[in-house]
Amino acid sequence: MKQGNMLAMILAGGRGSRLHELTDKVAKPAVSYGGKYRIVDFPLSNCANSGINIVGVLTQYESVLLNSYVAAGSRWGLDSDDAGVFVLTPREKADSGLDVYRGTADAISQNIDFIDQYNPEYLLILSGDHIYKMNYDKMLQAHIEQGANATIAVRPVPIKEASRFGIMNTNEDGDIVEFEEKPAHPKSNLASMGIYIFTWKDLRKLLISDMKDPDSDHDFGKNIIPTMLAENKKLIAYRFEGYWKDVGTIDSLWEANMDLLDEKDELDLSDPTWRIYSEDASSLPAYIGPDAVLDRVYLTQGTQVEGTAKNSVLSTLSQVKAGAKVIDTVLMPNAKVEEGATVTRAIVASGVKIGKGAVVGSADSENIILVSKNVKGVE
Amino acid sequence: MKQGNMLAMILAGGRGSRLHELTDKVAKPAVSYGGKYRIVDFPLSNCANSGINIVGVLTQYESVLLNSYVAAGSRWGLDSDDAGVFVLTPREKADSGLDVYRGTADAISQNIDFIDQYNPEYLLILSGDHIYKMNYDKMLQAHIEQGANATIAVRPVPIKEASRFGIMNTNEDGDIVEFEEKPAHPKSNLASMGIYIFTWKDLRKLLISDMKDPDSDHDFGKNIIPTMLAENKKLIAYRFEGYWKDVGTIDSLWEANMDLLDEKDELDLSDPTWRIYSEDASSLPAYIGPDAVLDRVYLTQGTQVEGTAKNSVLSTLSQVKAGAKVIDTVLMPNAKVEEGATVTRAIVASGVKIGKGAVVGSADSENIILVSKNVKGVE
Amino acid sequence: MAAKAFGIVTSTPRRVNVYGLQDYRPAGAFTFIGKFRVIDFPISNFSNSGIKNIQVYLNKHPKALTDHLGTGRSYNLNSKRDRLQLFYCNHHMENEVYNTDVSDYLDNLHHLEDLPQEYVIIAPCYMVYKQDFSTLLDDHILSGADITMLYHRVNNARDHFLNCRVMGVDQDQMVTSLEINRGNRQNQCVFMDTYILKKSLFIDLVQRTAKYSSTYSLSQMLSVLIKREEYEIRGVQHKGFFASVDDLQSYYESNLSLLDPKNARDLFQDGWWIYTRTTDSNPSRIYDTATVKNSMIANGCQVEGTVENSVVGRAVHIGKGAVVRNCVILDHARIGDGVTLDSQIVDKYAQIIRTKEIIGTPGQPGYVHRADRL
Amino acid sequence: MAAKAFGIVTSTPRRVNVYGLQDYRPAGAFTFIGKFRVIDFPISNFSNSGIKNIQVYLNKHPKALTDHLGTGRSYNLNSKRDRLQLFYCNHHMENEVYNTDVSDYLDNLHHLEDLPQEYVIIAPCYMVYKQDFSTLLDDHILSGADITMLYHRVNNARDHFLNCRVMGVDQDQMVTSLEINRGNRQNQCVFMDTYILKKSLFIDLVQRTAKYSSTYSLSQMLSVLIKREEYEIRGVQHKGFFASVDDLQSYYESNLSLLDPKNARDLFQDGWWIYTRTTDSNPSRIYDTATVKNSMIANGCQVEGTVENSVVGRAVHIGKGAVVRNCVILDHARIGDGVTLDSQIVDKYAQIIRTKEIIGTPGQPGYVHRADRL
Repeated sequence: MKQGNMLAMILAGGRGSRLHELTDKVAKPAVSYGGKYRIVDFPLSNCANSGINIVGVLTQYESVLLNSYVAAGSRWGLDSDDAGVFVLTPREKADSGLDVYRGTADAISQNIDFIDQYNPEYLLILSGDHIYKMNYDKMLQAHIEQGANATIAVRPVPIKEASRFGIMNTNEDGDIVEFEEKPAHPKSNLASMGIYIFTWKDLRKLLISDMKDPDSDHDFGKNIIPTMLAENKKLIAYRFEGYWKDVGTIDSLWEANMDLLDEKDELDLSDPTWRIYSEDASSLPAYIGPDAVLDRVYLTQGTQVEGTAKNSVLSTLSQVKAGAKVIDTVLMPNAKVEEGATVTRAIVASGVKIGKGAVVGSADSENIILVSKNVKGVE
Repeated sequence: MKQGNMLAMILAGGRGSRLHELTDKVAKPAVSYGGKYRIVDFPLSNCANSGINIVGVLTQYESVLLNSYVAAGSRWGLDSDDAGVFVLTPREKADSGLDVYRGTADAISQNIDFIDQYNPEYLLILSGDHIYKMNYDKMLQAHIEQGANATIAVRPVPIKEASRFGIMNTNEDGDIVEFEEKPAHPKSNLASMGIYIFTWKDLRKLLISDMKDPDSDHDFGKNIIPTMLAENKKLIAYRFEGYWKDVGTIDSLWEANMDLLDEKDELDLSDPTWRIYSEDASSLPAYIGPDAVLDRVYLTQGTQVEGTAKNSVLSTLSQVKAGAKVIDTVLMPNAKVEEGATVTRAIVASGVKIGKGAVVGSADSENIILVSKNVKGVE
Repeated sequence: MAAKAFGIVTSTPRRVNVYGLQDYRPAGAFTFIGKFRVIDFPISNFSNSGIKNIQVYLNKHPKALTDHLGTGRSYNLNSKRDRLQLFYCNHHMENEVYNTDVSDYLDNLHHLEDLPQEYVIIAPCYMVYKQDFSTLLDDHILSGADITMLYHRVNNARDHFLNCRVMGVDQDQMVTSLEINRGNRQNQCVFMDTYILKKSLFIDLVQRTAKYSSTYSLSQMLSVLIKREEYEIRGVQHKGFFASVDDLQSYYESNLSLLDPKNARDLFQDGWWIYTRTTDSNPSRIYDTATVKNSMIANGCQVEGTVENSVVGRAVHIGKGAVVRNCVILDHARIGDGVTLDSQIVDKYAQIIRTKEIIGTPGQPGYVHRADRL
Repeated sequence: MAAKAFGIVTSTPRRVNVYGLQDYRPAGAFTFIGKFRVIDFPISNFSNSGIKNIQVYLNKHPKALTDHLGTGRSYNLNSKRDRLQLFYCNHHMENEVYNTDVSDYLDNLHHLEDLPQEYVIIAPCYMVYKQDFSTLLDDHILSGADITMLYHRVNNARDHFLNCRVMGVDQDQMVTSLEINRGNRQNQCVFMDTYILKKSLFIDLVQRTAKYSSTYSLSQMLSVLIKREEYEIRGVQHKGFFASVDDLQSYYESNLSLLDPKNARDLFQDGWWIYTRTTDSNPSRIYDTATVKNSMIANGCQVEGTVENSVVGRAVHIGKGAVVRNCVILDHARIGDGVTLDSQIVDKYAQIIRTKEIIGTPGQPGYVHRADRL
């Protein structure tokens, strides 16, 4: 097998409305995570580390920041002459007008010409809002070895939670025999991760007929996979065991950040064999002042701490001023907590300032507070 | 003045329907020219050579090839960490749906957020379908020195043809006092080249009010420039004297190619101080066989000539087989003229094959023939 | 605007001698405040000043800088028109005295002659400061002087800057002398090895120096010419943070001096970015057992112990109960549980596990060799 | 799939001696058929074979190759995981005999040891051929041999390949001997300086060679070891186009041999791209006064005269009435009006204006020096 025969498409279309104001000005995959990363760094770095050269990022919502961000493919080493990251938005064609992506499958269908340009044997479909490290090349090996038409990555979930997921029922060979979306009585605990490898020529045919089907939702889970099962195609489940987190809500985004404070650190971003690439700020290293107090903190370059930070993630160029307290909180890039302010159980959005002496959030709130606008000081 | 305070936007939206089938699968700026170039190489190389780092390419039509092409900013040296070429298509925003660009000005208005990201002092507006070499930095110097709100590049045209152009009437200081689109009785021979420099904060305000104006065509020539004149803003004309060609039709595209055969060669693509950058094929140099006849030919690497080529431009990987004749013709990349075929006064589109012994075009045709489909051989 | 000058970053001169560190890499490649290399500062000065055609001269150990600088992309210097170019000079092993900047330039004279720019700005690879070369150049042209030399006023020259040259400057800002700092006065104008002149004069001087003595550097030649009053040479005073990294003590002090927020603010200003190559390190984790005060911590670290008044480089591990005070710790070092360090420079990949205490003084910091295990 | 091997492109060995050309650049940097450099071929072989971690060893004149190779982007070798790395070796001026590949490897041994790949594939910088290293590696692993050596059968070894080594290969494809070609037979198996072995064995051999003799290359050591039958060493025959650029005659002949479409088709195949750094040259213009037959013309040329059986590099100007036959013309050369050249190699930037005729023979081509004016 020669390298470069699998092309990846990242579905980044969603407005991510459960992330509220965080996605007002940036598409969900461009949302910050873990101090210096953006969510889309994960699938992109996984691609780069898996030896995939061409990655399409499908979006139609607020693509400017995402566009500028991913177009610099050099961040992930995806900028050699035959490699590239391309933002693909809906467009007019010789035979059709400008139209939104009608579903996950339609987003791919509308870009068949893009894919054909590179003539790949296999197509990898990814979601833009999951935090995990995965070697897609190993998944491709399984796909090839077992002669599958489609391979779906699955992970075991506690059986009692299984009814919240798309569940794959497999036979003893690992072949998928049934797919149930949020089954009331799940027969298996293998949840789909929304990661698919298709043999491109098989999928291409299906997409073309799906495009014409007026009753289709043009969705992989609802239409394409059931059609393949109905046609007795070989679909296999590929089990993934490592750290995986959907960061589609404020609470889950906060949790995923907090996981980085854990000494066990299942995600392990320091692994030199599987780096997650991102952009780097031209800033000083993290500066910790003479009177600062740090206790379980994940912090990155450009951070300035002169007050107290506890159980918190401090992102690029965020500041905790003298006398301020940041507890169980994520400060996104450029967030500033002014003198004497206290922030507890919150995500403070990029560039937001918490004024002097202000108090935001509380230790016993049920949900995490998203602070997306400046908070006035108390003087 | 620091470098990087002017950002460029290339209006590449047009489907270029006067170029017929050449733009069926590629946007007009991606059409081939001069053996190894694409039209968009000219504004992009001019930008790179003028020290402009950030270039937006505005398109909504068939952007896939254009996207893959320009996204590799390295071709023009526009890939350092603070530089980039970005394809900007219409997109959904927090407060608006997906909508086509309603005019040249609207295309800029819809991307105000993109421009603001870089906080430029000046904005350069370019068209994607002109062949010329121009130092936009000199034009900016004129704009700054004269304290203009807008500077419009103009070139002198023969006065009897002036009624075909947008004409700028200036006072003795070079200030524009009137703009007439295709005037029946032109008062001046200075035609607008569709190249504008605006002081960004001035333009920004105008664009925002123009967006809301239901009667506006959202066009620079029809709306923005007249509004500025009406408001007594300082608009100046910047005279350009060098080679310039609009390649919007098959005939003019052919002519622009033929100009390269001229020994006078006003365009001078070999000028080491102002290179036009493009992509390079991983091919052999041009190969000329033992029985080939070449007479006034412009040819590039990967070309193979075993027959006769006269007054012609032969593009990357094009072939003229033994006994074939190519006269007064442009072979686009990968075009093949098989044994014994004859092509006269034509543009043969990319990848098109003229079969053995076929005869295409004639020496006395009024217009240039566009051959966009394979021509069967005569056997 | 097309720049009127190109830039030169010189190779490490003979008199720069940083104990230990320099055995492994040239001075320009030294890690600075945890995440930069010293050479990032002159190159960022050029890039921020719009001077995008830059020659970097490499002498010993070229690989360290070649890997770091690459094509100059991190510094926005890889456009097709202008670029960062690396020049390899023959390192004369037969006798160190032959290794001068003049010999570097002579090796590559045709590359210098080919450049279209009228002026050249020369900056050293081993000094850290911020300077807008574009305004300096404009001033130079306006002044009509043949050469503009940059200097910094210091008040501790008796025991600092002893590897530097000091200048005499008269009230008209003309340079009256240039000589090695012999430590005989506290107040001195230290020559920052940074100067501007026409390319034609530069090439003249290079050739003239070579004829004068095969072992003379351009600075040495300038000393002679200043005495002879042959040229109009102007001194311009630099203000703001300035450090010369020319021996172990100055390396140590200049790193720690940036813990002072005033110095840090002076060197790092919005819009005047200091560029460097990314290493894609993850953020650092500070454990509940840690205490960190008045320190800089680069990315990729795990801090379980105490860090005070120190600069900690990338991917350093500081174990439980370890105490690191007044130290400069370089990348990938490992300070074991319960180890106490004071006033130490710990080179890359060193592991201090079994030796439980190493104490120096800020006036005489200790040095732990690269990859040593203690 | 993650590659099991990394690649090494060796520095120019002592015995390669290309008159004139080599005074200005190492063999890998020679222009080949007008638009490539010789080193593009081994590097493209690696890249096309999915072997993306490549070490290139540089000895004399490193700048020519550093500028050309850059970060490896042109070869698709600049990903964050794998990359093209350049290694600078000390060129021993005190005595040429010390300049061996073994000394190069010893200078950079820790870089070799750090690589995660199990196998190493070594290819020379001065030979031109197409080879899928990925299948060669698979075969090597399947065979169970310790070393696989690549050879090419030639039938003109009496007066060609005299700077190469020739191999004995028995019917089981085992290598029985390796020695300098003494020109005593036409039919020979020429060793292509290309071999595969485990990294651990490679490092063993490097260290063993250094102990055996400070002047021995790895090939010389292999000769010894083959005699001793210590290892199982397999020979694999290479088919297709093959050229060794090791003297002026072979440089000349190998360039012109690619005018044969059979050879060109063999070396340049769809999907097996030969990568090189772009120079952004414009296309070439052939004037109405020109006659061009059986030739290759690179970009940027202006041809007003006659060109036959020749290879013409970039931006060459061939004047009116000039006749260029059986020549290899390098970049930016200028052949004046009415000048006749036959069987010449004209180096870069040379201008032949006043000398109106220079005639050699294909068996003994002439050479015109770089930037000379004749």
